[in-house]
Amino acid sequence: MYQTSELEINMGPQHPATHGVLRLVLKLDGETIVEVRPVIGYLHRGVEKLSENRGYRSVTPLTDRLDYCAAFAENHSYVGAVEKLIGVEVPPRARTMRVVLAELQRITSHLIWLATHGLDIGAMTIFLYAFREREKCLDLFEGYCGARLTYNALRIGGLAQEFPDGWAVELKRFLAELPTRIEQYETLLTGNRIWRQRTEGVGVIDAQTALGLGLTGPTLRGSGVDYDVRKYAPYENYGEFDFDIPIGSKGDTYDRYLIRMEEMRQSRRIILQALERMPDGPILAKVAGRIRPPSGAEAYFMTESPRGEMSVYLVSDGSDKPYRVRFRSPCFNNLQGLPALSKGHMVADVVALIGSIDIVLGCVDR
Amino acid sequence: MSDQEQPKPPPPPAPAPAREKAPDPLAAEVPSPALDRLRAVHGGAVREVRFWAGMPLVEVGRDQLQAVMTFLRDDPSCRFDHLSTCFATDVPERAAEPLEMTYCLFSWPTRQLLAIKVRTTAELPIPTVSGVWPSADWNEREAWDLVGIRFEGHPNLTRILLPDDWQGHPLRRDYPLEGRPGDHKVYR
Amino acid sequence: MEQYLPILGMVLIGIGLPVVAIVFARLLAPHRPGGMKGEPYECGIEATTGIRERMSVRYYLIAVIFVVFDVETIFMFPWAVQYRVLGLFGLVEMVIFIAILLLAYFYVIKKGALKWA
Amino acid sequence: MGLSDWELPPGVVTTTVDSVFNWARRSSLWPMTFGLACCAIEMMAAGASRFDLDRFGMGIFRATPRQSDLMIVAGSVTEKMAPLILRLWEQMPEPKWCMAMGICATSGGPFPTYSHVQGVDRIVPVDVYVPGCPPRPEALIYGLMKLQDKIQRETLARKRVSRG
Repeated sequence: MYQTSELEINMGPQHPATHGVLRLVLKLDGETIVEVRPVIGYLHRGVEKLSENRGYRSVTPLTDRLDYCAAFAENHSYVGAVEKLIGVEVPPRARTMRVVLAELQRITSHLIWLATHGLDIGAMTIFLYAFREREKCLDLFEGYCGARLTYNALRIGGLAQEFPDGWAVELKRFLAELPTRIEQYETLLTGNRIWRQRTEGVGVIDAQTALGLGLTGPTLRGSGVDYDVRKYAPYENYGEFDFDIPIGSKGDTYDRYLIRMEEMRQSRRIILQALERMPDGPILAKVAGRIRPPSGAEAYFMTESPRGEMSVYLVSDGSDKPYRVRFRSPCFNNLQGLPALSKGHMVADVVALIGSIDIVLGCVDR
Repeated sequence: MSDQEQPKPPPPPAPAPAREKAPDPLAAEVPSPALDRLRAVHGGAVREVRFWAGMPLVEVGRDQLQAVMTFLRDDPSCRFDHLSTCFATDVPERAAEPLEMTYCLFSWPTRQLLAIKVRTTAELPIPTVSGVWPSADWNEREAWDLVGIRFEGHPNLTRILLPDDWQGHPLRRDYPLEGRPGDHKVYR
Repeated sequence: MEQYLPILGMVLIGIGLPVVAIVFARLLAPHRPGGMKGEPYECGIEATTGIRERMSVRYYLIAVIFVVFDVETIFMFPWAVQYRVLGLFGLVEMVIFIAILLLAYFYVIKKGALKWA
Repeated sequence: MGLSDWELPPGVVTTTVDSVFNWARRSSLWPMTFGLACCAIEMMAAGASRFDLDRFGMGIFRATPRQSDLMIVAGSVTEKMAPLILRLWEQMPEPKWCMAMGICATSGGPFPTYSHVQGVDRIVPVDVYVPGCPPRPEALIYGLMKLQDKIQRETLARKRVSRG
């Protein structure tokens, strides 16, 4: 027919739908995408170099600012790595409290994912609804550790402080009304024809390519692979609670949406079980004042953050500063899969895809 | 492996303790079927094995890296289908091969964790692993960008995190934290 | 003569508003062109391709089809306002009008002008 | 040929015109969506239903610099992002204001590293600095109110000292 020249356009760092400073160089033939080239690094603050110049304990505040939508998960993976490095045994009460806070963080992070994912596709009300619930979660976190976003609530060997009294009651009240809220979102979206047309069949990826690309978390589980660090490499005491891992069938954006909605319900189940079986006892193990692991010691601790497998690799050289800290970020690999996901789709589908792989640029660029 | 191998510390030797310290329980050897399979099939490639906190750290020769990695992914008893991450470290104390690349593998089906290390210099390129796991593509670009390890056969080895006209590799030990004079440009 | 006054008033307002807005804006608003302000905006990046890029013809097709059906709805307004007065005659007239455009709509769908890929 | 270029002598005429202009500009400051890092999440929370920036007429986050009057630099500014911020600032029509939200934008914050610009005022002239890491939505709203006071004090008459 007729041959039009390919338009190369920047879905640049300053864009309402790129969830931060991500730049996509799109090569377009009309509306259809010929090629997507993500350009990252606009938020590279050199945290890994910075944490090589600090003591083991003072790196934790930096980890809040990496994945700022799920700061607790980042804290958890770093503190877990240090505990594994120096072989500290976390008391059982602290472990259960960590599970409660980690799952509450998953709900909070999925709420902001739902808000921005819906807003990108055009559902304005879901943005305001999800933020209303998220404010309640932030009040709970603020009640516990005083900060809305950057908690720094963990200490090497346990937790900073006990749950304030009345906090668990407040948490139970929030969890009691959560299912009705999730129903509200689902009535808005799941049956909505526009939502289904924008998400079904968009960004289909099969299990094999997803595994090869190192995708993890709901992005991988959308393709029917039930890999979840909480089940396959259980840490803290996830083994004691029974919860199931939702997996998708077709591996498209609609499956990933259903998975994350189901994960919120599963997180609620875990928190309720954890609150019942909360053992009492100390919440902080005895750890030496100056942490000086022997040189040549290396540890790798994997956790399941709301976005995927988030892990930290620590190398020690005998001094009290980590010799090398590596933050394995789920969004880095999930974003690497974006070109494979968006082959042959239209520009509007890339917007839905960025929301579907749920990336946070602080965690990508470190 | 009857006698307990004294773990040779690659980074700077810790101040020699006055009396011979009992080997740290964390460095105890952990039975790892994948490691035994690897030793059986690719014994030649394995240079040195250490353990810490239950994770085997295996140093592998640079040339056999490709073969070892394909074996680890395809061998039915290892099945490392997930390259969790691979990153570079600058260890200037070892003047012979200062740069070190660590590949962190996790096998979902067999639930095993394994760290493979390869040592090289700034000039000697390491064969790329993005053929075995496509997820290594960006990790290796970041290793080139921040530490300056070259990768042979990499589809697009350019800077990924720093601006394209950046000079130097920040994660080198001699690179100052707050940046060299030319890094911060003046706008106003 | 009087019944034409409201129309005159509406025309005056219709023309007056934009003229007043533009003139006052030109007179009173600060006007400092220059620097990178003139460059095309591309999410903060220097624009590599110019603005006058050859666009695919599909955009034009969809735009024209939209205009056709938009004008159709505009023609419905006077009928909707005087619905009672026009009565059956107006209804039949409008049904014919809509039927013709519906025919055009199915023709457009069959020709696949709306399908993008 | 803006009114401020008319070199009007300060007097009763300009003060009344000032109050009308400043009232109009102050009560509909359209911010540009320019979230860089964690502060962007707090900016979204400020724009959402609980802290609601719409009460100040600022709820409409414009995506393009062409239609926005206020650039809230919310988050860390890196060397790679610096020329872009300058271009976006230049592409905004006058009158425009800039607000540095969070200590990363104010002075480099917790990241004294090679790739981090130690404060966005090295790139663009900043009108209001909001401390905090991230600042709470209330702090952001307080900063915006401070900016409104600053706009209220601006004058179109001949400037005694030229604005930078």
